Amino acid sequence: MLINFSNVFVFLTLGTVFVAVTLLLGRLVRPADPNLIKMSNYECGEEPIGHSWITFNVRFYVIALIFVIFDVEVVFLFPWAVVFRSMGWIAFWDVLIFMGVLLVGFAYVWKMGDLDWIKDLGNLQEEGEGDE
Amino acid sequence: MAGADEKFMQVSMGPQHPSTHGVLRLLVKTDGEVLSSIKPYIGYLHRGLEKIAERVTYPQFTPFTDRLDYLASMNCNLAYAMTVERLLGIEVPRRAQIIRVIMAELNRISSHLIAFGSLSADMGAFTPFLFGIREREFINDLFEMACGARLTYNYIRIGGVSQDIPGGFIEKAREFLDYFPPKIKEYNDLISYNSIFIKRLADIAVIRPEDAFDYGITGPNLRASGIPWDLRRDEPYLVYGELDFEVPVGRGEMGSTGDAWDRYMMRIYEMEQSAKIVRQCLAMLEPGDHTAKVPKVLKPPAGEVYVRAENPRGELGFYLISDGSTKPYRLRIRAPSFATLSIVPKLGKGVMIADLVAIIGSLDIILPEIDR
Amino acid sequence: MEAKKIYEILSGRFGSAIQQFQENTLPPSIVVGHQAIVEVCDFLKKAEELEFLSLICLSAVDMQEKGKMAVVYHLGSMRQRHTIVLKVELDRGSPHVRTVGTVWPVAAWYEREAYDLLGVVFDGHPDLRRILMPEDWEGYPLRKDYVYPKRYHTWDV
Amino acid sequence: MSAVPSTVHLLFFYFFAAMTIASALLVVLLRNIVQSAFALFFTLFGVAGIYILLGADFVGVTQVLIYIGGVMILIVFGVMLTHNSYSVDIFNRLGTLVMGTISAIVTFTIIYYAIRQVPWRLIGYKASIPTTRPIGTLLMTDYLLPFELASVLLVLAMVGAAYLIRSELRVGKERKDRDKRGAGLERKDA
Amino acid sequence: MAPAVTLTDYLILSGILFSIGVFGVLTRKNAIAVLMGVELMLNAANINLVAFSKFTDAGVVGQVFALFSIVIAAAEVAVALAIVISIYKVTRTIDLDKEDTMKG
Amino acid sequence: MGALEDRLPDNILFTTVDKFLNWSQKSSLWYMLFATACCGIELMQTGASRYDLDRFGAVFRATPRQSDLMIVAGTITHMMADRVKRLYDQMPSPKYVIAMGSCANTGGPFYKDSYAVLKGVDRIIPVDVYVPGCPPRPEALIEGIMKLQEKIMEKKNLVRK
Amino acid sequence: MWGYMKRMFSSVKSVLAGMRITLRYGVKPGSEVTQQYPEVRREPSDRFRGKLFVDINICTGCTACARICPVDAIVLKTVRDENKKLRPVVFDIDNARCIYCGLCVEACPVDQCLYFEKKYEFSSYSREGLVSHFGLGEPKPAEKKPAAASEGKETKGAVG
Amino acid sequence: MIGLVRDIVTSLGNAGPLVRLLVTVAIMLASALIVLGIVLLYEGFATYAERKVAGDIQARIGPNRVGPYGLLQFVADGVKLLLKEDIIPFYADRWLFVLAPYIVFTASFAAFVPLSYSEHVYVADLNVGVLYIIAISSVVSMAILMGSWGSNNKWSLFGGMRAVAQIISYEIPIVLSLLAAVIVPASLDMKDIIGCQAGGLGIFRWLLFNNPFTLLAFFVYFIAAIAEVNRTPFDIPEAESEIVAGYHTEYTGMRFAFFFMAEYGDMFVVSALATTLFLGGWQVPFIGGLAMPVWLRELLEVAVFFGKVFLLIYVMMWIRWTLPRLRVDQLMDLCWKYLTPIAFFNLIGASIWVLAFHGKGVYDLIAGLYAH
Ligand code: SF4
Ligand code: SF4
Ligand code: SF4
Repeated sequence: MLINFSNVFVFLTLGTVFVAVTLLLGRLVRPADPNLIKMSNYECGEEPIGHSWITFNVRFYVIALIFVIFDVEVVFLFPWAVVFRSMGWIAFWDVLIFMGVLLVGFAYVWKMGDLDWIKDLGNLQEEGEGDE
Repeated sequence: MAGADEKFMQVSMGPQHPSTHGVLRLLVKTDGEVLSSIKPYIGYLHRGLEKIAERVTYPQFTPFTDRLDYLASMNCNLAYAMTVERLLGIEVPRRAQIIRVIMAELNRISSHLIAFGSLSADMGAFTPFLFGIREREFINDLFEMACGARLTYNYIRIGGVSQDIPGGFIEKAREFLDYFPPKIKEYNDLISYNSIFIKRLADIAVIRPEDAFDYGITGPNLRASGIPWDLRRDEPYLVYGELDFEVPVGRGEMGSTGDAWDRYMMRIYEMEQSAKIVRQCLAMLEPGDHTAKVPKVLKPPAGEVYVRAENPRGELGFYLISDGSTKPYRLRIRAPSFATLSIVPKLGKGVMIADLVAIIGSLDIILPEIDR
Repeated sequence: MEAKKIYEILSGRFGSAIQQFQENTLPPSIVVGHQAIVEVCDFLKKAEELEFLSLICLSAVDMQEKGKMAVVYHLGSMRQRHTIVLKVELDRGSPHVRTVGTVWPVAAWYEREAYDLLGVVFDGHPDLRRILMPEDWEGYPLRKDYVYPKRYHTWDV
Repeated sequence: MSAVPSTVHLLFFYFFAAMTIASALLVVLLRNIVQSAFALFFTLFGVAGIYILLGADFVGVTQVLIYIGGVMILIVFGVMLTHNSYSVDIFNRLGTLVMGTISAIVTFTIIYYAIRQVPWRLIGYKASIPTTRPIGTLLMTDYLLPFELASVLLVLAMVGAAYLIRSELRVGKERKDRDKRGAGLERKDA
Repeated sequence: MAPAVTLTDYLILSGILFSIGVFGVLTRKNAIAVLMGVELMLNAANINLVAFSKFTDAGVVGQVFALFSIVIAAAEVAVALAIVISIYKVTRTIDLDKEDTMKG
Repeated sequence: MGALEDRLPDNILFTTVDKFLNWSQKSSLWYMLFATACCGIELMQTGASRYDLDRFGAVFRATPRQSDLMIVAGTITHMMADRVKRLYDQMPSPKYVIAMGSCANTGGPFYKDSYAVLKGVDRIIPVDVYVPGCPPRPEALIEGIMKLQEKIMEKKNLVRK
Repeated sequence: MWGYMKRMFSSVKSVLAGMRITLRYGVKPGSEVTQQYPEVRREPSDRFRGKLFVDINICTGCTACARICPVDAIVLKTVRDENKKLRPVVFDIDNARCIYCGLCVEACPVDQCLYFEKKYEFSSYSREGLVSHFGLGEPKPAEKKPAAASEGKETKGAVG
Repeated sequence: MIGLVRDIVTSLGNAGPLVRLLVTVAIMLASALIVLGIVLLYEGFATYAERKVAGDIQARIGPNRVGPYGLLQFVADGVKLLLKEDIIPFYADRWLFVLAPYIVFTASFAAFVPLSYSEHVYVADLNVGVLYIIAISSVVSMAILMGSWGSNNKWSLFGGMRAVAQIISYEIPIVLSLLAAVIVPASLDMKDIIGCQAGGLGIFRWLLFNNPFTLLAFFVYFIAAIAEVNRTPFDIPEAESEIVAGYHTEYTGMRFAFFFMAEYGDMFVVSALATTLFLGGWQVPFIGGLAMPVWLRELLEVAVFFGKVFLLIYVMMWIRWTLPRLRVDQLMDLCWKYLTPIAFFNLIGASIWVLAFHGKGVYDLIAGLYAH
């Protein structure tokens, strides 16, 4: 088994080395004449307004959150799927309860609108157009 | 610690951005994907046409009107020619009038094809865009036959058209008219009634009739809001009065009246109508002069006129003041897209970035006309 | 409705603020005193039988030889199917007029343009900035006496 | 088992151990919290390698799937969401730093002695076998209750966290209202 | 016989990782950074579990425990971050020194 | 400068390598999606079905970071000129510029009477090929691109000049 | 629930409708409309407005073309030769500035003197390369006397 | 190739352990290099094929100048990208910016390990193969986040956020629908899974036809997989018309190429996974009983495997050039409100089926009926 996973290791290494070698090779032939404008960030031809490292919409966190929970659940289903046939209905009911609980939670967040990408968050209403 | 503004990210979309249709710049404030305000910045294509008009003679300005709304140069030529003719009191021969209508309507089709295509491309479907351009090439060929250019025609002149239509034009145009309507059906199957497309456009950026009036919106965008106003029918010029065509209005088929999908669909319907008009006009053509007698040097009497015509993007108006010399004293261009764009800040609150693209695309603005 | 009739209604209501009726323009125009323009516009928009719901166009005209600056409003009504032109004449030295953006929102942009290209100042405008020219551009290009600049930023014009 | 494979084994062990420890150090030492979060990525990856080395293939892959594909994303999102200006000093004062170092060393010493002292009852080197099936069997039999409880726990976590975020949205709104009145909370802090 | 990797090695590795985690928890003042320290400690514990499962005759039980521990870690992170974010939104800081609420 | 640039002696092997590099550059001219005015429509038509720039390996990229070729299609006003320059600067070298149409060449229609139009993009960025026309026919643009390809083929990358 | 199913169904249907069309194009050979440009050249129409050409020998030097040109693309300088006829010594057309509007061609009083060729592929590496020179050049030194005396007309514009 | 390794290692017999080790390592390296070569070649041709398919659908030709039929297009592209200047924006987070392409490419490449190309041609036989692929692919989202955050570009950040939200969301339906298939062979090992799909008139033992639930699972999987690899209609992270080029907006030259290659690599992996789990992997239909030399059979199997994978990839391309894209909220809706519940109930249904019919598929049941 370990030998199989050492293949993975070889692949990971080779992938990294390949990227590195290509970039190094590129360094031999590619030009480099950086200047300040060239290194400035692209923003459709305008000068960037501030930097982009600002706080982001919390919606993304909610999605990630629900995903993580599901992800964990799903991981448990894999061992189940492997033994499921040999164990029969017992395993089925076990997992039905397992999934049932999860589905209840899922239904709850669905119902509460956590899955919606709410368009107007209330805190959005911003000053008028005349600000600058 | 950054101020309260840190919650919002300011991004400038454009001037070089794939879906701002030229060089529009939108300064948007976003909270994640949701926009809280949009400020359009224009003028990146301001070429000073109004000033140029004061410095060239009347006929010399015609080529510049080509560059006003280059997707519908014929219509721009037409509106300008009509303005000067009104000032000069020239009566255009009937054949020239019919040719003008043919050209204007063909150009309307080709302009709407771009509108249709670029909106689809903005929505991520690139193929309809190329299909649209493929059909457009056909029309370009027709125009090239008539006037020798593919985009900037300079064909409709003061007093008529520059040359009579060449032999073979009518047949080719008929061929196009046979070829084109099935394509519209194809577009509808491919994209118009695609559920993703509908989802993206329905109920987005609804323009209510009051807003449409307030913001001076005209043309298909106005009709999409359910107001049947079409200068071709309501203030007929040329031979439009004799033609039989419908003015489609938005009915809110997929959402509410005046949403982006309605605006999109207006263009599809109008292409059908335009094809119908061209067909009628081709049948009406009878021999005659292609231009009225126009003196070599144009010196209109002092006076002011305001003439408007129905362009693919709305009402194009020329407000012309003459002081009796060979050059216009003041030529003011009332561009439909300019007024249309001014509603964007209002529409673009609380929508998402992707919707913004849909809004701009469905309004079908064109920058040289806005910036002039 | 006939333009003449509109003129009569207006002068009946606003008296001396309505200065002149010009029939030689097409469509006919009414010269309005610049103090009254907002009220006149408001009236035109709201009055039952007039219903000028849309401001078709707002233009500024430099009338150098008269020493005036004119602002021209083209109004139209789609319901009543009539159009009218309003004009205000301003002093060319310091053209000031009140904004009609409160009547028709679209005017805000037209006024910015007029400000940008001809330097007409619209009092009460919330956001009177240049719109077509760069912020650091000098002069008002559409004025008759405008001299083209020689250089802009780092290149020749 | 012969010498060479076990040397290789050792090499792998040292590789992953070094990767884990080095990146873990980066996690706690980097000043830039975003970079520190991304350093955690390598730590978790190294730990996954250790699992595989220990013959726990299922756990190893799970580590990648849940930790790297899930928890890491959560953490990075969390960092991004609370990140208000770049490279704030995220360390405490020097005193705490010294304190932390000392307690870390103390902890390690204790652990080390524990490891050395306790006579582990060991069996020899076991050949690695696929573990998914036995894990599944155990989960369905002996550990059925924890298995079901895990789902309850997860659902509770999801519901709770979602609730918190929801109330955050409300709070955000209230804060906004307060700001309008000119009494933003942050002004008290600053 | 070349030196094989023994249980002790794994335990020491886990010990080091744990200590680093302790260090991180104690010295960081950013709540999320602290959380990351906690993650390190959890991982250290997991290494122990898995290592014992390999070197003792308990079979895969240790691995099952490691799995449960991962579950708990996931739940913990989800909730903890939600708390942190909520607090951040109110106070605009996740600085533990300034954050009285988090110290209780 | 790349480590090898202009370093290698001029012999057959390296010249061939150089040729190969040039060939690859000319065969994969990704152009930036940058159209300002009427010429932009013709640019689109060139990329579209009938003329199909993709045949030459030229596809469009939305960001300057991944483009090799900037086709300045349309009028450049003074206001836009700064942005054009910035976009050009943001492209990684080797990069090329085609001035498409009279506007980009000289200011075209707006040469004489306009106060706002830049009279030729070559005042701000170096232009490799000028394509005449107002707008140029798609064929003319393709021909311009082929001219540019010829120019690229004559370039020397590694070999000492 | 029913609406949920129906929505799903109609979405799938509309997607399939679109996919049928693209598949038709995708597999139908010969549906492409591409013209392989360098090999296949599309003949422009008879009225095509390509590069300007002047038959300088029949040009009368009347400058009508240069005067009508809205962008001053034509630089024309004439001198009177010994027969008192105008001789276009300089006749430059800046193709980089010309907007191919055709006004000059229409203005030219001489038949087949100034016309558009069907030529459009003449891109150049330099801006100067786009200027076509048709002028006859200065008359020979012997003839130069009357030329200097004549009221040489220069029309408009400098070169960019 | 593991079998080969064993053979060779055994044949070395009593050679020293060091020699055996070296041989093993050499073989591993060789197999990895071969796979790398194939992957690179495939990625090159995939970009070419994509452009050709797009060309076909859009009534044009696509690349045909560079090399015969334009086949060398990807070589030119690759070399050109190598020659491009490498820009790291000044305000970027250098470390993250540089590291991201490494991880993206490596992760996508490592996903090729457990694939089984024919009965004897495979790199490694991981007994958690399916789970492994999912796990290693989820690393990609991390790397994208790195790159997009590191770029310090707003469009990148939008793209990265969208990409991550999308990739992680769609992982759930993917896994759930895979589970519906996995419970039939009750193994996570690629070899076992493919092995159980042999026979049955060539195709009817495929898990696709095993029961109605697996059929549905296939479609759910395929839709979700398209989203997982960010292709239209789910290409919002790279939506050109909205956010320029998404998370790789700032990447130039080779660094960009790695993102690009990873995308195509992922396409292959998800298609190969679908092939393995639902379409019988390398099982060659209809030749079950025929006797043929081993090498021929292997060759055929490899060809069939690749054929199936390419078919799926073609479908992905075809979809890409047909449909418009969804908006980010609609995308999430589709995932959480449609695909996930469907996949859940589908899984329950599939498990009931498996228990009720003892894992027998529809074909076996029908065949069993006839046997009686
Ligand atoms: S060159 Fe002519 S067609 Fe091109 S942008 Fe300028 S005016 Fe338009
Ligand atoms: S075609 Fe037009 S622009 Fe060109 S030279 Fe003649 S008049 Fe001037
Ligand atoms: S108008 Fe004709 S004849 Fe007169 S100068 Fe020009 S080309 Fe010569």
